[in-house]
Amino acid sequence: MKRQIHAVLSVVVLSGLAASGAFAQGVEPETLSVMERIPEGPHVYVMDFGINGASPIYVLNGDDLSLLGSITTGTFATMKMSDDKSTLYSSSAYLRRYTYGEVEAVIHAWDPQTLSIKKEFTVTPKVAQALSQRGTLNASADGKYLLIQNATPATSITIADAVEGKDLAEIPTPGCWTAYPSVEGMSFTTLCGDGTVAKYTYDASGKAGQPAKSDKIFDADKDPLYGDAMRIDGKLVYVSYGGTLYVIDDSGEKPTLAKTVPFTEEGWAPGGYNLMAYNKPTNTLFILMHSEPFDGSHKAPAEEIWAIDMATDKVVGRSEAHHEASLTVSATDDPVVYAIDHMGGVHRYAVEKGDKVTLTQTASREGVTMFPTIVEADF
Amino acid sequence: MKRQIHAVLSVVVLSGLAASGAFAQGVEPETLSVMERIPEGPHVYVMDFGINGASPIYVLNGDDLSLLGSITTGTFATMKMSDDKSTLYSSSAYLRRYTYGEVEAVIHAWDPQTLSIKKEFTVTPKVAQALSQRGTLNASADGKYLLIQNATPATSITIADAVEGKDLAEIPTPGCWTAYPSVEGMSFTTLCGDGTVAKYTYDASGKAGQPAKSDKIFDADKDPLYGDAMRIDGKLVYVSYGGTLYVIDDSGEKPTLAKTVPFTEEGWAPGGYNLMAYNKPTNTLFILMHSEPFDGSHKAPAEEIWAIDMATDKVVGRSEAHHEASLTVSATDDPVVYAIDHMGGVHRYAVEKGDKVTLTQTASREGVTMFPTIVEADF
Amino acid sequence: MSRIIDSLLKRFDKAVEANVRSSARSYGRRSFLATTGTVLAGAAAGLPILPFDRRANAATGDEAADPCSYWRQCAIDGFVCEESGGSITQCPPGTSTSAVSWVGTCMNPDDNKNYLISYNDCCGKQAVFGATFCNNNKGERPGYRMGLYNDINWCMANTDKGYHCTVSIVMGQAE
Amino acid sequence: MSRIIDSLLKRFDKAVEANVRSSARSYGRRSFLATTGTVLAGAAAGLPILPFDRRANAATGDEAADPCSYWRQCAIDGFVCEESGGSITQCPPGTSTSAVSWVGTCMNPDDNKNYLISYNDCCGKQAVFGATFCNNNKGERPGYRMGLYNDINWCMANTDKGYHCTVSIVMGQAE
Repeated sequence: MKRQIHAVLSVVVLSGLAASGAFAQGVEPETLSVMERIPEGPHVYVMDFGINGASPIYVLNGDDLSLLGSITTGTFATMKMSDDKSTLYSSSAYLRRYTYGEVEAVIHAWDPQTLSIKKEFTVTPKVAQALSQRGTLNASADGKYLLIQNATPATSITIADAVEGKDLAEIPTPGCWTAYPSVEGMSFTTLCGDGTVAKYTYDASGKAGQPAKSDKIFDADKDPLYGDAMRIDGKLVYVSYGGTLYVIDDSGEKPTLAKTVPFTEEGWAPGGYNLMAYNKPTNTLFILMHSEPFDGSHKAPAEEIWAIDMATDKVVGRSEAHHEASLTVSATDDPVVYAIDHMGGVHRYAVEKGDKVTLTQTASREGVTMFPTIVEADF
Repeated sequence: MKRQIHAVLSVVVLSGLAASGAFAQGVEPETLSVMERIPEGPHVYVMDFGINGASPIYVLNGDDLSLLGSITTGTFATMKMSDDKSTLYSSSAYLRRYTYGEVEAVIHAWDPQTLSIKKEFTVTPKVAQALSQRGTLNASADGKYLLIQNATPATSITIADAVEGKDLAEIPTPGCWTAYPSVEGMSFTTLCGDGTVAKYTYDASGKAGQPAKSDKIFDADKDPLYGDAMRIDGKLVYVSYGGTLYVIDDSGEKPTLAKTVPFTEEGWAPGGYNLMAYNKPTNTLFILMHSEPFDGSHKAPAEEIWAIDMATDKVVGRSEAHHEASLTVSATDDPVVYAIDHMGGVHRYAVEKGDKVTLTQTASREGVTMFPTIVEADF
Repeated sequence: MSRIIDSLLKRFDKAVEANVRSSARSYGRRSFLATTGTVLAGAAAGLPILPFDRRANAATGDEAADPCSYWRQCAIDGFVCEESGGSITQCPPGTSTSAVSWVGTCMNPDDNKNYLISYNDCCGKQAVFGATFCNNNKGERPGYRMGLYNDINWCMANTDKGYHCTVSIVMGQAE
Repeated sequence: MSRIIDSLLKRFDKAVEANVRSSARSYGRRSFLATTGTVLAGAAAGLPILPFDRRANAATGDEAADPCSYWRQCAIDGFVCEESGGSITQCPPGTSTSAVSWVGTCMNPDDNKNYLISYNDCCGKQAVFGATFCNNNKGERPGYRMGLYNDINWCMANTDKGYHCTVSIVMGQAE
């Protein structure tokens, strides 16, 4: 069919071509092709959240933030870069009539260098149609399973086989939200509205028994925890609206509160969506902060990015931000921070290490997206 | 299921309610509802063409252009108001993965007052994924059949049963484009690249035999005709890039050229997409015009709207335009013209009748759409 | 061209308006506006934080026209239905009301009482180009308190799940 | 906020740029710009109509950066691939080239010769936010001359029909 069409249209084209000898004099005929991959180097992936229709992921040069390509996912999407940076997972909804009709919830495994599909499969359409966040799509430590947040609005977690590309089972997690995989084994940890942290262990079929619940460790009324969490030194680190880190040891049977780290000062609080980023080589946690907090300001864009030394639990740097609401950091010895602002811009910060940690904006690009929600790097 | 969910969440809500006695003192509890229909009165329908994802239709108050509601169609959509104004038809494509995957071409019959679906059915996915235009979606004079343009890129017309809501048959129309229904009977007329006009007659099963082709009546190289056409006094009126009306009599077996009407003057030419509008009570044709035309300016936004008296074939008015590329006119004795500019704005013009026809902009609203392509009125 | 800009400004500025107020205070109005544009003037000028009565501020022009500032919108996150063909309590024609909703507790400055507000999404059509998007978060919590969570599509339990706009219904006084 | 505006201005101004030039001439630059915004200045300032050599106008700044003005774009209608991750002859990674295309005949000001240009769409992904949309129409015809028609999705014959961006390939000299 395609061959036929080419033939038909060629007639139009060729009949207008001059004798081939003329080619030599002017512009040479060119060949149409597709770029095989984005150029080598550091890359940043910014999701443009689609409330209606597609959620594109824009792929940028990690140095100058120029556009290198894009990936298209469905509505209400989120994404997660695999630990080995070889796969960018996305989860999104496709509505048969775009704004109504049957819903397919689709998991994509993308090649982050060729921007092509490695795997695509559907899971239960119960998948939460929520703003992109780290806790709603995760991979197990060995990369074999995906943990996907559902909401109908009753909450549950889907366990999917990342290798085979199939939905395995649904684990009810009533009153809880997010799922972060344990450091080893087939378990995940979730945050519950009653102030506990629950650990679920699943088997190879994706099924789980009763969770192991922690004691009450936070107060969702007085100082709620964000769903965002970082895995630091084997522990899960959450942050509260008021500015306290909650360090959870979920390595044992039942999660426990290892410690709390109140790190802020009067008049400042964390703010944003995916508001923390942890760099392991420097053992530094970066967090978006705003001043004069009030009830409802917990998603406020950042005025400063604070750096916390996780060895000493001290704030070791406060740098000017540019109204970002989400960020990430590279895994390199010299950390590079990428942060996205509420108005569609992307910001790159170099990090000066030492007793005092300073972030300096080295590149920024405006208008990259309409509604950026989550950012990943591949280095 | 819904009932259950209501029950679950009601607990959250009701537990926080004060004693019912307190209601009397402050704001009374309210009830959630859905508006049954848009307010009575004249309405305008503006399509926001979706290259990716949905093509919304914004429904405006015909007097002040305020927004009254919307309709959502798929990608590459067009629309057509039925002659009796009781149904707004749309044709659009739904891609299973929004930007790739299986395509469904869907015909919707919308209630233009309740903005709800009266009928929805699929037709062959060959439907042309073209910019919204009058010639690619039409209804037969009796309203029983729909004529839908296909392109693969080979061209054909789908005949669909508008009453039963089903695809009947595909009629090959090689080298031709658009389909306008005949005034009576089961025929349509299409414009062909060889300079002819072809008339196809179909039966109740949607099948057609060989077309009746006119003599060569226009030159697609030297002065091509737009696909836009108006039904005026039983004839089909096309316009050329250079500014000549071609009046086609397609009432007989074979279409013939009744006359040509060169109406422009040096330095002026028609421009736009759906660039003509005809008001029957005043027998006036309105057309979008721009100055200093060149090869490629045939879609240029309008600097003026010209009025042509179809009784005398004379230009009887030239009025200032506002960069519009498409327009329509009411069917009322006092014509009201609605035109849409390339930047998303909508303009309303009152028409002063008489020997000299003058359009005066009485309302305009900016930023109604992203990419407006076609406009309809319901009066 | 200004049309598209105005429309988008309107749509997105309101969304970040509540969020940027603290930034504005911190950096000073002038530098802030220099960074983010000029139309936030009214909102960023140090006027009271939500909730406050839209009517009481009628004299201030821009503020009065800002639907995000209306007291009952203290925990809204979405496009307002009154600019989408509906009203503050009515979904636009041809949509359906969300079967589930989230709840806010907002203070009415007229009587200094707290009211429970049900934020329902209207479902089955696309969001309206140019409608104001409000993003206020008083009392908002992550999904572990689902009934207070606003970063999720509340059309999720409907047959037609497309998100259109959000209405705000007074359910009664809070304790 | 200026970020979104700039981006959208960029995206849509280029699309109407060719179209509005004649308007600009007619109404005068000042009043025209007052109506439609300020960023069209370079394009609307009475510079030559397409095609003209982008390189030859390098000194004029804005004009030089306008991909729609490049001579081979005389009949393009779409987002340019060189701002979508590709180049003027290469589709971005992960897309597919359209199996069919439309053709323009554009004059190269370097040698004053006419060339046949194949405009192919790249398919299977969404259009890029902020990419420039060009809408030039030299020699364009309605669908009855399908190979010259540009108001249609040329991904129509591909397996994956989503429209992403457009490349412009020199096929050879025209007679």
